[in-house]
Amino acid sequence: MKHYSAFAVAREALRYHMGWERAWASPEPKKKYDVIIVGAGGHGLATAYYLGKNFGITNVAILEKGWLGGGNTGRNTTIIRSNYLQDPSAAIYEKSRSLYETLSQDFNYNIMYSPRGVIMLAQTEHEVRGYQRTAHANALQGVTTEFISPARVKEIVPIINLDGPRYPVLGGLWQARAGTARHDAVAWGYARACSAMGMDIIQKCEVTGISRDRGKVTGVTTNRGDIACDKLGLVVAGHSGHLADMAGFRLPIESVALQALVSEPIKPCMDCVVMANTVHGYMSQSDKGEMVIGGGTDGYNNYTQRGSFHHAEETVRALVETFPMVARLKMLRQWGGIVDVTGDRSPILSKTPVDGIFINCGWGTGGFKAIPGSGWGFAELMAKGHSPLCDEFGLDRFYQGRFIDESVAAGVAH
Amino acid sequence: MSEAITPLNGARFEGLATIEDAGLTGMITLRGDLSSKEVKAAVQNAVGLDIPAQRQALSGQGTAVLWMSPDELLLMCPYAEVAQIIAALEGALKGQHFLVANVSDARTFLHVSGPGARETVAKLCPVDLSEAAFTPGMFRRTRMAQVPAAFWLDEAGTFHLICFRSVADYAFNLLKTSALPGGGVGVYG
Amino acid sequence: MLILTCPCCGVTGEETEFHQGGEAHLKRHGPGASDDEFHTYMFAKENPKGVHFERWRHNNGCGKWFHAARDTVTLEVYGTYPAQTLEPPQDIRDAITAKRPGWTWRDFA
Amino acid sequence: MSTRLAKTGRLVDHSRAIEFTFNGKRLKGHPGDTLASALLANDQMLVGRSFKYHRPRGIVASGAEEPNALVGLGEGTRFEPNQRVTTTELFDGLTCISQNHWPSLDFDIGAVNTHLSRFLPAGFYYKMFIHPRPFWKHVYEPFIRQSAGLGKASNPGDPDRYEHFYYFCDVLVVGGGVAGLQAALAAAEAGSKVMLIEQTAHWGGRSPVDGGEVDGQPVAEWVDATIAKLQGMPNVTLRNRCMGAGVYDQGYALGYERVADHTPGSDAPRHRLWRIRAGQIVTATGAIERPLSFAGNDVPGVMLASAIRDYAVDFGVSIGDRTVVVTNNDDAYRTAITLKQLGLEIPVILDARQSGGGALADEARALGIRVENGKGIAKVKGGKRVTGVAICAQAGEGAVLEEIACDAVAMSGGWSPVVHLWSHCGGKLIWDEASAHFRPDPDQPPKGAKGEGFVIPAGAANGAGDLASVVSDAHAAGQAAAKAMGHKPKGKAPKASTSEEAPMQPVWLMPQGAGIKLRMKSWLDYQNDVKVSDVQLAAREGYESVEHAKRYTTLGMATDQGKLSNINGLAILSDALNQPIPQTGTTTFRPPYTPISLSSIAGEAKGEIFQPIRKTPMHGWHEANGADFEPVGQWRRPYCFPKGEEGRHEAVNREIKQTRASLALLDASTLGKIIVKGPDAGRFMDVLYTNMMSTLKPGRCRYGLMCNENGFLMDDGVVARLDEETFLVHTTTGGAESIHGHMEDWLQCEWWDWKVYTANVTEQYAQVGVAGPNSRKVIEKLTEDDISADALTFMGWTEITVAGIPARVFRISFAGELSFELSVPASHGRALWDALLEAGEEYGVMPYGTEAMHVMRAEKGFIMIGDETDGTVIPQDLNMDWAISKKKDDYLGKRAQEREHMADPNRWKLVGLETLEGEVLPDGAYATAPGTNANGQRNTQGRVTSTYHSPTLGRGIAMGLVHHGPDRMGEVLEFPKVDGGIVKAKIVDQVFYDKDGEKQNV
Repeated sequence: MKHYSAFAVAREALRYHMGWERAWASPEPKKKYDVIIVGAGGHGLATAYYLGKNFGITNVAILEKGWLGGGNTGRNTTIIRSNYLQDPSAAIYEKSRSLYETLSQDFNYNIMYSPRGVIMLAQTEHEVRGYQRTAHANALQGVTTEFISPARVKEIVPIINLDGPRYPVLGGLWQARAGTARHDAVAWGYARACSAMGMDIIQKCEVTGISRDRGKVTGVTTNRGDIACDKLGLVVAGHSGHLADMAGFRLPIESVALQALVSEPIKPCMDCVVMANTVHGYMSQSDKGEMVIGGGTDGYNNYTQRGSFHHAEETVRALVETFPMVARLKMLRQWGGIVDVTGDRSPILSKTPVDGIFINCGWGTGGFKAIPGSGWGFAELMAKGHSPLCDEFGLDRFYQGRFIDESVAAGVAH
Repeated sequence: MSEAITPLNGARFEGLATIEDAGLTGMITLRGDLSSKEVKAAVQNAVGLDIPAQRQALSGQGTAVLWMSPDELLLMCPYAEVAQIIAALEGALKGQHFLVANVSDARTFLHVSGPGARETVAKLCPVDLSEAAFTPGMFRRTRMAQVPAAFWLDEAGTFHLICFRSVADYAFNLLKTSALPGGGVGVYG
Repeated sequence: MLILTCPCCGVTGEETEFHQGGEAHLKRHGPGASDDEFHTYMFAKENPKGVHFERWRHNNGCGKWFHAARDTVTLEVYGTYPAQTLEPPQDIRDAITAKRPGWTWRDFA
Repeated sequence: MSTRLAKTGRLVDHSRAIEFTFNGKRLKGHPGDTLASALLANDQMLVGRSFKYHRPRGIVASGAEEPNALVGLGEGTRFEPNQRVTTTELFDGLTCISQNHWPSLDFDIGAVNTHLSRFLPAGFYYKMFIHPRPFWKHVYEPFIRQSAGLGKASNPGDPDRYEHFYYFCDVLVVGGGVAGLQAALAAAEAGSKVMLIEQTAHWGGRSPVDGGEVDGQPVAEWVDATIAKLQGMPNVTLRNRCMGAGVYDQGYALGYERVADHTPGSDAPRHRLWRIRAGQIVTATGAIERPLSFAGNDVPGVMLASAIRDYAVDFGVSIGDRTVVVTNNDDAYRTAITLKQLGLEIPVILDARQSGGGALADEARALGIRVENGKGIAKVKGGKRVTGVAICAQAGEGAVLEEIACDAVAMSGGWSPVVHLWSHCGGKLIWDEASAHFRPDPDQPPKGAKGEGFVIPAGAANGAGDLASVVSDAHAAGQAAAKAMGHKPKGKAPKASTSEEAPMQPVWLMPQGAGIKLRMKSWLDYQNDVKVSDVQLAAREGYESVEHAKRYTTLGMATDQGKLSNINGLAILSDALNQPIPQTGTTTFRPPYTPISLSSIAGEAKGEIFQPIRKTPMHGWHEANGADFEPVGQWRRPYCFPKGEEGRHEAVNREIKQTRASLALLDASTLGKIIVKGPDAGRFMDVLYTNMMSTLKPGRCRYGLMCNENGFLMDDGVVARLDEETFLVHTTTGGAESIHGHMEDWLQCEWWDWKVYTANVTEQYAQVGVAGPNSRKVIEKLTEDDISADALTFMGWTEITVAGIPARVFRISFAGELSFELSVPASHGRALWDALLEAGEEYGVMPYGTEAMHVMRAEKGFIMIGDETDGTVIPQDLNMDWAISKKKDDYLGKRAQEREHMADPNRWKLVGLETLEGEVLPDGAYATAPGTNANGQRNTQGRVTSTYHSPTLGRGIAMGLVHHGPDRMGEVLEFPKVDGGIVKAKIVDQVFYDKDGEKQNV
């Protein structure tokens, strides 16, 4: 694999960039693999990558019905943070965040991780107490956060309106090492690395059936033929319920549309991510200069990658009030993604009733930030049968009533 | 006894439409079997009006009966008469399964009148308010911007609009903003 | 932006007048039920790509709950009907089969 | 140079001049000008800089598709970045500035990038800036961010007004060109209720420029006549300056009306967002001309042929004195002919087609214009403006045959239907080989609520070519829409002129065999600086999906969303992948069609009506008396009532001391109040609450807990039994609506055969908590009725008249003192409040706020929903088994609480916490346990749920959930603080004050 560097770019420039090779191969599927991962989004690719990197398992195929990174990996608002309340969440998200910090170097592919900091605004007394609780929890979890004063918020985000007529800003939970990354690059970087390890990324390959023999998985049927495997990892976000259906079990999830939008690009005016959960909006500025804005999910099951306009409306309303500066900016583009939401709004990384089938889903609106950690833990789960990062996220918790509820600290999981 | 005060205390705004506090009004929630003769009789004798058809409003002299849902009516009457009308209803419905509650103070009651009335309301409610679609006597419960609201139209083209008391200021300011001069849309009225 | 017709008050209104309340026709499992039954009742959702029977409340309207048969992929609404029923009425099922030959009630895995 | 022509300009009023400024330069234009035409009339060819290389950029187009000419418009609070000059109407006093350059438009340091462009190919940043790690955030990224972005947003707030409007129609027609007009007419004549919207200020679209006849009259006259006819129809609404911004599910569409952009400062709302629900939507959105990809096609002065024609005919502006026309189709000849007839020079028409053009070509030759078939442009000469072109054979590799001096280039690569609105909601496209464009696939329209197609394309937007086919296609579309709405179409389409044109020939690269050096100068996306070579690089590197290529190169991701570049880029990608264009497919079209203001989306919701603020009947008094409010749901409740210089803390302490010592009032009106009535009311209350409620006697109150079906504690409050069949349920402030909904849910959907009615009467009553040793005395001053200890015992209620107002009085206590809650009709709430203040004066009465209430309940060890509970807590955790009836075989949440983890003896349980030093435990602090877990996190054994300074006890008190807490009385726990340090606290009983309840039982 050709090494990327400024020098390489300069050298190629002299030959008008004719010498660059493919970032990842495009092979035909083999008859059998040790492991098949369904879904070449961030989580699927990351799982494959760490299967190879940490466990030497490289006879792996990653099947993607569309184009790699084309699901929620390429549709989210790229926020990376780990200031979660509950231990299991904090563990996997912090693992993820720390992996993100060095991902560009691991890959030799710039995913533009930008630790610009994330503020979650506290706009009611209840939120203040909730975030103070989170700050305490984080301190014991090894996650560096602090609860900051309104004045400090203003310092970090000069364009914010602290005393809006409705919800004054009473403080915020600040994670300085949180930030953003270039979402497509994360998928592409993992894909390039997996391909370099000899794994097969097979795009435009849709799984239409899952074959089992005496309660054990034997392979999958696809539009490009049958492919056998010993282990199968389902990592397909919004379509998990559909895949589980093929494997003959049901999941405690529902699929809904989440919306996001961007403004036209403007010169830098905000150097961190701000989340305002009380008024349902969050915003950051991309390197291109667009204000990247996210909001809530539709209230009903939906597999169209569209959302209803009024949700965008609610979000924009909140942000115009919180950041008067954006009032005269324009919405450039609005889109939706399908997210799978579980009974406790926390993900599922678990064995399944079918031997050899593992499922990674239910990230709801919080998937992108978890990609490396999720891949790391899920790879371990698939390779070794259990993983400290995943053990609390099993399907059994819904039977036992052992939920991992993040909404309790008013921290909506975006 | 002290003087009762409406949340808007007589507020009024004149713009494309006139927005005004409709003043103290008696309002009684009646839940029961609207198809039963007992309820029909009780309402008839309480406010002298029939049971309106689905999503209709029947009005009389200072009284009205509004169809709220398949098992609920809202009776409008003079504020001072609420107690006796409730007594009458409860008397008439004795032995029936019903619920009567005084909600006169739980609501704010507004009038939106003038040529701009339809457009003023159509800026806030996701309802077809064209002359053809929304005619006098119809009663509509819906959303006005961010709060629930209900209204009907009288022959004179005045909207009789009800919201919860606590959001009276919000509702008034919404309507006022919608009726600001210069905001005429030019499709209705 | 969906349009729904409330079978209780007859209003045809936009989504913002309504509130979705999850899957319909769930059998409540109370005390005495097994962990499995209770889990299924609470969490194992159908979440189909296709026909979904769901609960809606006309919260910015008559306040009544009702059921809707809606396609989660095309968003087509096959019909709405009162909540006081244990199964979708025949006319709704017929409307669905007309559009999706071979479809039957409770045909999911 | 570009200049104003005296004779033409059908849209401008030559007789009047208006003034505007560009970068401080005072310039003149005419009413009817767009900012674009006015700038060009002043020979302002250079209007901005590109995104990546900061290349000089001039106006390319004449409409919404313009990628280059974006300016900062207006001043101060009305300043707005990235305004497209081609869609900005000129008004007197308009001021604007160009963007994305430093120090100036003419001399831009950033332009150095253009010389480095060879080193900055597509996706270069993925391959660079990787080491050293910290440099990305602190060195590279800031630099990239600075050079990226376009305009600056410096706006401190928006003084303008915005609004929404809900509108319903049978047929919405988008686009006011000939097609839109005919479609609207056809639908209206069939009896449909029609709305026709047009994004510009003018009707007729391109047709008046291109000419032709409809219904025997010149098209311009037909347009006027048709508009007049439509205006006369009661079932038609017309709107110009109103863009079809987006089509959403089930016939929902957004109309973005720019009501006052051209009259700033008027009393009209600036924008109005039409929220239209249409049965059928006809998209008569026209077509957009494509550029040609040749080296230097981005030099200012190189423009779309149709645009140059528009400026000449509509605004009387000539772009150049010598205009070279380059094309692959006949339409561009119209530009040559028009200019020639205006006396301007056309040195040559370069027709890439070997076979050349048809009738129009002959007409051009007849006018003496030199026409070269099979030729193209090898290279455009010039930097900040065109100075000439080098001609080559299209079939070759770019060998220069001849150089021709010119100051403008009119290019045409064919036309693409505007399919955005068709596609927003899932409409599919098919590739039309003959015209080399995508057009709507009639068999796969977006589907509506009934599964029916609800969008119908019309005219050029549907791929129709000449006027005749446009008119007939539009007529059919209008009739089809009306038919779908159950109306009966009548009448035939009017006749319109046809034109015999030679077939166009796709030309995706000029010349065909252009070498890499030329390809690196052939622009696809002008704003984002994406060139032919970039897309080819993407393909080479495996970014083969159209979405990959788009995201890797940023093709089509600029503010124009690729209106000019998408098809050309697609063709280059397909060629590189050596597959047909349809196989490559398009990227997804997303709303809006062109950017719409965020303020228009927010609509009226700003300032005081941003969100509803709920107010109690006493709110006015609180405001007038300096209440320090806190938001609680949509309510604002007084947190405390500071006096003079007093801070929050002092105020709260004073309020508590006064309550405990004498008398204080709480506005408790926000508490939820729900009536539950019917023969089965008791039965229903028993499943609703964990307690046994059916045994409650009329005249008595009982505190109860409500769980959700998942077992978790959801709400609590005092239930009063009004009579045999009737209960009055009090919920928390936040619970009123949700609990009422919860009740109705179970009554309507599960136990619909039970005879129970509910009514939410929360706002009917103003409720005042009268607390303190003197509370009975003050009420007795205001009533004749007997509320003595014997007449009204603890947890009893009765009806009395107080201050002349009929009231319910509940003898309950949350503060732990003798206290009462008075409930009166809301309209009398303020009167009661005033009467109590007056009567209480002798006891030093004062109001207290939510914080004092919280502290006092904590002193008493009462739980607070939202503090002791957080959605993961069950009553058992709070040692409230006493409130869980053992006699009942069912209540909501009972089964859930039997699950393994819920019944686990290791769950954390509620205790009191007393700091050793008397300090206040930090909110939300955790008690640590030895060791760490499998993920290296510190183990914990409990957490603080409420913590306050108790002025009554003069020390910090707290409650918390602790592992085996109740069994560990006296043990000391360690609570680390976030900022270092540890607070030690002893596990104690949760009741800190008046353990035996003597105070409240007097």
